[in-house]
Amino acid sequence: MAKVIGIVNLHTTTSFDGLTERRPSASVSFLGRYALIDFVLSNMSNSNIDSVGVLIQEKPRSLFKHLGGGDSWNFNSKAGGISFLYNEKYANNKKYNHDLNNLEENIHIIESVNAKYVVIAPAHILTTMNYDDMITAHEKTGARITVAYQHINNGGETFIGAQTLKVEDGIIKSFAANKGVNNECDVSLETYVINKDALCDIIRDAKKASSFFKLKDALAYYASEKKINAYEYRGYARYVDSLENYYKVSLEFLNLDISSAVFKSNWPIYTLTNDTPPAKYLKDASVKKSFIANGALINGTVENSIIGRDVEIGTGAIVKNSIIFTGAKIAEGAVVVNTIMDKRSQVKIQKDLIGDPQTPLYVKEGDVV
Amino acid sequence: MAKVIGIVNLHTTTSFDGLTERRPSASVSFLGRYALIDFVLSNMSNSNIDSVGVLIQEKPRSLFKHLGGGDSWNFNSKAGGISFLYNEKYANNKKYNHDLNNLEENIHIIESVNAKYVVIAPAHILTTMNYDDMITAHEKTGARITVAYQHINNGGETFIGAQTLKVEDGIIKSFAANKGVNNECDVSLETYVINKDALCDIIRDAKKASSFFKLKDALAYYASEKKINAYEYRGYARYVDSLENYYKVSLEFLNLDISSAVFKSNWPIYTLTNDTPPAKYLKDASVKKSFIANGALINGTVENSIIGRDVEIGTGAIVKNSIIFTGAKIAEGAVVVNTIMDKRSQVKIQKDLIGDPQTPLYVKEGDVV
Amino acid sequence: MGKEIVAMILAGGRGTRLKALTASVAKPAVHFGGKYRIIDFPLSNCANSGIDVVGVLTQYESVLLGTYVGAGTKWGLDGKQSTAAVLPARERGGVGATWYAGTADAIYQNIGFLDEHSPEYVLILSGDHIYKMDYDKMLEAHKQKGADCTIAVLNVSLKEASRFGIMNTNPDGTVYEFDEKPEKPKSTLASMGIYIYTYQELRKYLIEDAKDEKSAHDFGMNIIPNMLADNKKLYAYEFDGYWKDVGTVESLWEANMDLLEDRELDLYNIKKDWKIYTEDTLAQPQYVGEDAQISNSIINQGCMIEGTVTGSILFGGVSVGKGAIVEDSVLMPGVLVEEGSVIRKAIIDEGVVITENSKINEDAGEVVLVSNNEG
Amino acid sequence: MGKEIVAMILAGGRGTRLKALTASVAKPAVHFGGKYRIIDFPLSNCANSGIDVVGVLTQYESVLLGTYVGAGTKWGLDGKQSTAAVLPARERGGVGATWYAGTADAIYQNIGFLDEHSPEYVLILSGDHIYKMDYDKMLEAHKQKGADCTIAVLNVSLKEASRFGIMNTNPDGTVYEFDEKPEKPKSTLASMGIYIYTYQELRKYLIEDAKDEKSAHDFGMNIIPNMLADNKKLYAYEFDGYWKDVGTVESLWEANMDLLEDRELDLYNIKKDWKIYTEDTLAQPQYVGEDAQISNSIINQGCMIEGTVTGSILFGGVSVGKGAIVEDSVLMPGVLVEEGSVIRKAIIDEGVVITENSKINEDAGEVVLVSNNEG
Repeated sequence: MAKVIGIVNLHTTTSFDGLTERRPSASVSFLGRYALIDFVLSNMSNSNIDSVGVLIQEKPRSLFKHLGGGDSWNFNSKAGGISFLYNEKYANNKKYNHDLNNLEENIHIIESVNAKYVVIAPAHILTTMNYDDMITAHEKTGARITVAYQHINNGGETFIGAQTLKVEDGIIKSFAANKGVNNECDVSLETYVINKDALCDIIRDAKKASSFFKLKDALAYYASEKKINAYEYRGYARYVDSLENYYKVSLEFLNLDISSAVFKSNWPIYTLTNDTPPAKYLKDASVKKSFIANGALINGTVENSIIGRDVEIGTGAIVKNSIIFTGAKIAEGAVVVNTIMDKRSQVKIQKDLIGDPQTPLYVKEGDVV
Repeated sequence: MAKVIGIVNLHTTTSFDGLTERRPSASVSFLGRYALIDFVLSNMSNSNIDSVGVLIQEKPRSLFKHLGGGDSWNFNSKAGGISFLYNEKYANNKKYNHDLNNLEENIHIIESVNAKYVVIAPAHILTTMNYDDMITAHEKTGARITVAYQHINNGGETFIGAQTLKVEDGIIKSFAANKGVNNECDVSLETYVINKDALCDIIRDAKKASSFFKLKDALAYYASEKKINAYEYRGYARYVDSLENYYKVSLEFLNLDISSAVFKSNWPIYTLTNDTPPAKYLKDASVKKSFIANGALINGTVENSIIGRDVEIGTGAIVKNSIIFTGAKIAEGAVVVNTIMDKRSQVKIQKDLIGDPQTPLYVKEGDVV
Repeated sequence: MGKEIVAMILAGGRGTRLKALTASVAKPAVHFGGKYRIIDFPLSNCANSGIDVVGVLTQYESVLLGTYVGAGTKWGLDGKQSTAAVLPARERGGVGATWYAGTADAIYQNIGFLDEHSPEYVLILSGDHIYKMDYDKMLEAHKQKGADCTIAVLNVSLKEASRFGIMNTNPDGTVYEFDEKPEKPKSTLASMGIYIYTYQELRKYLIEDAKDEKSAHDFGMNIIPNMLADNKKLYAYEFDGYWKDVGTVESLWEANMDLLEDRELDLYNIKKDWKIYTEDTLAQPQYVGEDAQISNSIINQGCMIEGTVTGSILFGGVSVGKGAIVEDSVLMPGVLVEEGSVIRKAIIDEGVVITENSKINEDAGEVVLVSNNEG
Repeated sequence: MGKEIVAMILAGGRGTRLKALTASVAKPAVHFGGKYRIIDFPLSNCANSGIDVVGVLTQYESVLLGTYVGAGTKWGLDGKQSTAAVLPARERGGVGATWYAGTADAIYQNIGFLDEHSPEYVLILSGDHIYKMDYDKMLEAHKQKGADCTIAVLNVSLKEASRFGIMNTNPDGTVYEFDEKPEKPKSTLASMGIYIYTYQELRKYLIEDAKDEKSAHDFGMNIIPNMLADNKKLYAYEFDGYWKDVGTVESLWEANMDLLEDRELDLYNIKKDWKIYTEDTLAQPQYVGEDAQISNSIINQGCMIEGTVTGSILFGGVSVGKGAIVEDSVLMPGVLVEEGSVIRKAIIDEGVVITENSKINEDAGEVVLVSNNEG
């Protein structure tokens, strides 16, 4: 197989309200153990890509902490590794701080790897895509650019604001924005296989059309004149662009039909590991339909929830339809329903936290309520 | 010994012109193998400090790349480690982006370590200080704050703009700025031992005086009312605040009396290691009084210079009084004098680069001349 | 520049009384506590005590143990100035190929390794004890007393004392006699098999002992009696905490159950300063199904629980099917308990499948071990 | 999910003809090329060929080698899916303690390790050869031919052929005969001791061979002849590049000198795709003094040169004093050459001090070895 560079593209407008106040959506905790970015990184690792660059838009601190040297995702072979691509020049300039400028700023890192293809994928669209298969398809068509898409039948509810695309004979004719009008549509997964030289052309040429063009804008602009190949992906895919969607997609995993489509034995999801003891269930624990991370100490009732690392749930406390982040504490007898509790937050005084089933209540990192 | 947190304070106004355009001074290459920050990090490692936080002011990318997980400085014990303290909130606000605000933003990291003392030291003042000795002195006096200083007799030439201090009976009476008027003076090394609770007090109280107060301003403000202990350090110390000083301090190391005061067998200077083969001297090489890093391929004349990793010096080329950074190439027959060539720059066409002995010529990263 | 102290962990033994559990791994590599291997305890104790050069002496089934210890990364012992070195029995220049003949011989054969680090003190540990201990405090005591050898002891009951090597001490803590498993114990201070020696003293005694053809080359049987005979200063250092030598299937089960009873061994590290480090395996978080009932149990990531689990320790990747009951048991990594099965008071070895509706030790008699290996 | 290929590096031997250089380290750990140890070459070849499970079989002086190989970090082999496992001779369950009796026996004793990774193919390597080779290309050839065993061969001169194991081949590349050091060679294709076996085939032959009490348990002497006798498909894979077995002091010196002559072994990796990885030691950059003269030499960091160095290889931490002359020599780590000394055509072992005005091999006769150890 020709050598491939993976690029994780974190340039996005997704926001999870309070959850992304001090971290990018890519660093947001998921299922009590992962960060959202782990999915795309694991796909790259499992697709045998060993040189990965992460295009960082903003708030790099939590990303650096999570990613470290890339060891957790098996990118530490001498031949590869993980690089942080950060556009310091434009970090404070919203309009110019886009993926193409970031790529241009860091072009020597891409040029220094002797690769034929570049795979670009976002962190906020969760998939278990095998990029190796996509590259094989790309090679067969002889196209310079291939875009992955999925056919969905609930476009009125999800992928709102994402790109839809019109495909004819495997070629993309045009892109448009999903305004939620049609349920049946083909949505872009913002996942691309691009010949390295074609990417360099785009980086150079796009600004001739507009200096504000992002990669997806450039592709939409080129679709009419250049051949962009379409690749249909039929596996698990979710668009996580808001706090509501984050909450919904998280709890959906409690349905084993869905989570077992993601947790496949031949497709490990890698993440940063921690020195945490196993979860401990005390005498009064009662847990149903939930994910429980290590280090949790549980002596209350937990239902339909996701409990993160080192969470403590006191005697008689009740937690339902909630997502509790690392190190949060729920005092004895408290009731927490439809709530997201961020890292190290505590329920102490106000013992009834009841959120809306669609729009969960959010408790900030470290806050005590 | 009581447990200690080390803080490397990169909040500074030092600038090395082109060298610090895209990297903080702490990341600037030194002696062909180190980064400036390696000195303070090695001091901490050698002083048995295993929890270190780096207060990042700006341009974090190169720092993250260099520091990685802290393995190179022996901070990877399970008990300690290296943390990046970066103030995302004020990153774009020059007046507010100061060390005390950064410490406040990251206070939970300091609080989470069960330590009694905090050692704070900058990267742009090079020393080989044993902080353990300083802590011992601090403990004896019972002070809550100790400031390290050095007595110098060339204050008209160096430490210009740094703080001077007035010491009476081991107590600091006042701070002032070194305007270069007196050669004989006591200059602050901006290196502090502070009781953890005292530091927390300063972080909380300083903004009551002024929200723009940096740590050194706060200490100067307090000096009249609180007891600040002075600790005299008599070893190697250099103030590296400008391109000229950087050049001067670097070449000074070619004097063995000076470099052997720094490279002591019991005080290793740690740095990130690279998989680079040894330097190779070809048949026409002639090298005198120089440091040569690994991977260099030399077939010309080198005198009184510092040659970085993977530098190539062509047949008959002459390099004098110059600092050549990683991966730079000097073509056959070229003459390079009093020049700093940044990473991967090349002398190809314009074969005579002659800088001023006081103010070296600077060739930018990647540029071809 | 020599190290102040180097630790040597004796990890060469099989531990035959653990039966099938050590058919293909050495005893220090046996799983414990839902996530750990026994050797994590001495290694974490070293890391937490600030000891950064550790030799691990291996002989029986050393591959898994050697790979597991690796460069010491799991315990933060892989720094520029730290090392976890695996020291197998081997062929040496001028000596030839020799197996380790006893605990003292194993250290003797690695005098070269010790000399290289030229420590002032050597800490000798067993790779198969479960406890948290600050060796630094023991070293402080050793230095303060100016001892040649300090032996960690546990105050056991008089009844138990006959099962241990007993240190008979003077009022000042010096040892005047060592009784190996005495019928009529004169003291209740049992040796924990943890020694700090002043290295140059130990080195002399090891070299002497190696020359003695009649010696069993054992610390308890030879080195300590020899030192006592020479009137060397031997001190007993009393340890007051949880300590367990898991020599049998029964005691391994008990030690696991102790974790549920909140005895002194606090895996949850409430004091935040003495973590036990181990390998963190790749796994999804544990999933608890709609019909699950779990209480008083420790369960690791990667498990899938749909039945009833009480009073048990479940390692990573264990599945408990609907209607299955697991009580007072230890389920090693990857055990699959199919629907309707009942398991009581058992240790189920790695990878065992308990097929549908099986009953294991249903009456909860003596602890039962189920394994795919032969003992 | 099994691995496609696992590499096994035979690193157990002493290499007696290297005399004092292997007094306390195994031959694969011997220093080479100013910065490397010999075993860096097969390990880097594995890493660069995309082989990520590597077993290193050790027996003689395995501590330094085991610690050096560690978890494989230096070669990027310490990932979640990659491993460098040190496999010492050891005591095993149901077998007892056994040393490695020959190259084939060493692999036989680690069938358990191989079975665990269940590879389709096994690559057998020596830990003491210096070369760069893409094993992936050899594997491609093995698969394409549908071979049971593929043997890498080097086309040597007819004169040299008598020193090697020679493969006599048919025009299609199949091997019909193996001649160990033939007096009258029929071919010039010398075995490089590099084999790819289809694992299940190899496994059968290893088990058979282990039962044969008369066998020397050696690949060249037993396994290959047995396979030939059974008409198995054995292919010769011709390698065209630099390759050296550094068996003697003389050949070790030659291999070092080859680096200066810009032969095919390109440490400077002009093609940027086949780096040789090794340990990077802590050291300041090398300092070249005012009166130094250096040409045609390879010098590692940490050196301090004030004299004349030509045609030489200097490892880290070497000092050459004023007026000293070092010519055509290899100076191992930490060698100190005091003022006025002359060294010609020599290998100076680690840590040796050449005192003021000494003359070593001044007339540049046969290569000389100077060591603190006895050979």
